[in-house]
Amino acid sequence: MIENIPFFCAGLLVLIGLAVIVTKRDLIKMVMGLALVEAGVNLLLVATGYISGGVAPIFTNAPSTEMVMATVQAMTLTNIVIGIATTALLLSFVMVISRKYGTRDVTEMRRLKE
Amino acid sequence: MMDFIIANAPALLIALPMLGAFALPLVGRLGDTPRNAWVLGVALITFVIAALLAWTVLSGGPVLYTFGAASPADAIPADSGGIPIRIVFTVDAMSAFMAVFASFVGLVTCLYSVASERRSSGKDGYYALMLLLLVGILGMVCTGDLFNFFVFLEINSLAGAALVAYRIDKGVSVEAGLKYGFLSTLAGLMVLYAIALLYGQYDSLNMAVIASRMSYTMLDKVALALFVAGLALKAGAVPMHFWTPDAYSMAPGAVTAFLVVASQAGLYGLFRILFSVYGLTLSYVTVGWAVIILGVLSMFVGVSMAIPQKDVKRLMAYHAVSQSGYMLLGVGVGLVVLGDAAAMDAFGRTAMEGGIFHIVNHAMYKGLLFLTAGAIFLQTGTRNLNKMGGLGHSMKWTMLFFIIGALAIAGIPPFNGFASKLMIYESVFAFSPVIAVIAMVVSILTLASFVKVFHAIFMGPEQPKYEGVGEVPKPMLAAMAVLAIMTILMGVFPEQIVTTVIAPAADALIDQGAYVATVLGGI
Amino acid sequence: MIAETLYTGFGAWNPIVWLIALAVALLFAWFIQRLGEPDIPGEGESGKSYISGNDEPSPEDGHIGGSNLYWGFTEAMKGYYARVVPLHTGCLTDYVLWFLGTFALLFILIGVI
Amino acid sequence: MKNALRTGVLVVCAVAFLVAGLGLSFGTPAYTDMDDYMLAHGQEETGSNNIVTGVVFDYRGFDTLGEATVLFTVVLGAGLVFRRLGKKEDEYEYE
Amino acid sequence: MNMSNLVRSGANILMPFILVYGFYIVVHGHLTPGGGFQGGAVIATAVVLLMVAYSYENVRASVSKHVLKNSETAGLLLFIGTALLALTAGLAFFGNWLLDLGVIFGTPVAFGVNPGDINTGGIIPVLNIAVGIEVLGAMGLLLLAMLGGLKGDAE
Repeated sequence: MIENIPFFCAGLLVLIGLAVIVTKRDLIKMVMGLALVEAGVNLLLVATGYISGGVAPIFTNAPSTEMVMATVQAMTLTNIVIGIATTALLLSFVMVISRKYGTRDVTEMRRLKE
Repeated sequence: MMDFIIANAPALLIALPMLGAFALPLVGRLGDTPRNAWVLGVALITFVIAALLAWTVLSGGPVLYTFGAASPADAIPADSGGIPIRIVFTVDAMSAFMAVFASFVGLVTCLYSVASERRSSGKDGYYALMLLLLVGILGMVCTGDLFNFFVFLEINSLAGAALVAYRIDKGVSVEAGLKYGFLSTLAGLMVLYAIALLYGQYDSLNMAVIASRMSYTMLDKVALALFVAGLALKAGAVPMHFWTPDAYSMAPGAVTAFLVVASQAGLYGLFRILFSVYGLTLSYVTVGWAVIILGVLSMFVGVSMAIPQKDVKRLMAYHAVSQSGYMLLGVGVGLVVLGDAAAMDAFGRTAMEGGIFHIVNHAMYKGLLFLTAGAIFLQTGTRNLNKMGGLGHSMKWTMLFFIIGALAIAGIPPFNGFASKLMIYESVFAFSPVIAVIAMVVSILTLASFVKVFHAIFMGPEQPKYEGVGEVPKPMLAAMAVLAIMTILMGVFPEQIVTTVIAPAADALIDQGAYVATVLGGI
Repeated sequence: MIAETLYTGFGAWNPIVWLIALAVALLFAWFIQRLGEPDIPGEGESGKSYISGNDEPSPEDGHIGGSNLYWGFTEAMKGYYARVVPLHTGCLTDYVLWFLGTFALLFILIGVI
Repeated sequence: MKNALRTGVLVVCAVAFLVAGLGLSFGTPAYTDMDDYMLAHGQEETGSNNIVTGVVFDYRGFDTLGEATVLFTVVLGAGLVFRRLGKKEDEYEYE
Repeated sequence: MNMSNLVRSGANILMPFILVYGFYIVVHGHLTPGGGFQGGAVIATAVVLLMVAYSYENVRASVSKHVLKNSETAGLLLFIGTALLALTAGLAFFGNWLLDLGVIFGTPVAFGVNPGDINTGGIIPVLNIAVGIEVLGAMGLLLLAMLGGLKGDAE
């Protein structure tokens, strides 16, 4: 139970991100919430691949051959880049919206409704 | 050469449109005509490869493609203990069917864009994003690897969001793009969370391996809920459909027609997860009813929200929500009776075939309708139904195509919507008469609302403010004509299509054991 | 290639038969219309169109806009629309909340029950 | 009312997301066969001492291509929203 | 607006080190922690450093958008081209067709802990360099596009 703290932290991080998304009204903060969710998912991914006593899976001058799983690390790497890309695109959208609408408030961003 | 292409078709299917998109900034410097020729050529070759792949799959069974292996067919290395290590594309009948019509719609929408976007700036980016959206859809439907599925889901979402925002339009398009991008990214992250949960338990990303190890623990249930919610959002099912009218109404016409296919790729992912990964281990009655409820809600709320709309593309977007309800309903009925062989033979298989047939029919006629709406918008500069009128005098071809699409979506014979809806009605009636009656009422309301659109746009005396309005350019008419011909052909020859394409696709979904055996070699 | 009959397990649907029936019906319609054709008045005062006894209105007024068409329907379903339309707030936060709510319901449905 | 609903939804989500900590065991995963294969054969099959790079560019190289494509997509998208609209490109009236 | 002289000379001195370090990370991706993405991102921070030290206008004048765009396209085409060449070598897409060829990239590696050689890995170093070029171009373009959007001069 207590040794599973990384998984709880990942879930908590996702949850904090979701709470930020649904409570904050500033669009930039909402995008930050999305980045938090993303960080939580990355943490969960990396934590699932840990093997007790393992070292990083790099054989160059490795201290031992007991290594953690490599696939999740590659997946996390991929997801980090995807996350950066997503955040950049959404922030570009927010910039255009804040210039054209004159506000970053999500409750003002409602020209499309019903 | 031919053998080479057939042997590597799954890789070329992704690599060629990708290469086309990557080279577009270079080709775009040569000018408009070379770029259009390049884009159309790439889309055409992609379609041809998809057709070849589908022919291979339908004649010779599912195709495996292992990326990076010495030979594409050996998914399982010698001493790995019988599990695939690399990314494996598992193209069975369902995937091949989705790939063929997705690349077909991609080709048609690119043809349409040549004329409809001729005055826009930033066309290099536009066409590159169209090809990337095609890449995303094709990757999603072909892959047999969960993380690969997520990567293509992100390509699909981001390319879609960027295309929705293409017409900046005082920021309103960008608002729609932000909503679409934000929600699909969030859904994608939820899907990735579910993938991480599955990986943590089974140490595999291959769908077949996970299916063979699936023990339906609590974590699998959480992952299933995440998958269903995330992919149903991507498909636009009702309590999460809000992005659909926003994004569809603000995107350019060709993009909207293509986004319909993009959201159906999400639907495909949902079916693949439910049937091939979880299969009989999940509590299929509960989940099946959840899918049916999502479908019925989508059908009813979608169509009832469509009726009072004033914006023609928004109205059609709500119809898109309503029509995807039919697909969820058909496949949901199949899921409920998954473990009951007698009921499956009696009506479950027909319901699933109807639902899957409706996917392709919907892509055809809804694509056609969105293209006509784009044509009208291009010529009049408004989407407001109250301001239009009398266009039937000046846009006769567009009117003809609109009539075909509207009759097809309402399920009027002899167009294709009727065939799939008939299959859904009759099989669902055997399952639960109440739901079948709701489905029919929704169909009637659909017809009613398209009568309104038809009246408001085309009927009435010729309006003086639209005196200069003429017919749209030839490539746009050609694109619409191709879709209209497909709509009629699929309505007149439904039995051929159902037996050759749809029934194998439904069987591929139902038979989880065959899917697992394709990859793991019948262990 | 002749279209085969689509069997749904309960009924059948053959488009060719349907098309032939449609052609016959159109033939009848044309025949009936032809019977009345000599009675249509030509140009001039007797051929002028009237709407409810008034002169034909100008093109702008003569066209009934889209949103007026199903006024009766939306009026009858007022209770439904008054509830459903306001749900489409257009606010991104609400969209996310609906997504999370659906996930929560699905989780309770799948995981707990 | 709305606040209560929001809190309820978040609480249920909390339960769902924290369940992961109860079902998985940190440090001792149930299955390790795919990654064991990669650690044992990665050096010979990919020629890379860094197994993570071996996975990123060889075993799962196709994902990396997709990831590069995502970056390309985003650059295109950002370029499009910040582009200068053409003279003939009328801004349409919404509504 | 330019920063103070101190910041500018600091940036000038740091610049080559950042570039060399980024390049090191890229080409040693198959031996040590790092790889194309990380190295490309490090090199892209050099652009950020320039922007901090000098003003956006000066940087835009010296760092051409065309160069960045070309490097992005070139990186992507090199990446997918390398992967496609595996098809002509008779392997599947993304097959490691340079592995164990004995030429510059192709020395075999035995299992176990070893100090590592740079000329191993087959196509992996090639792909690393391709991704490094692509990420450098893409990050630079993103920064320029977003800063340009901030200044309000649309492209």
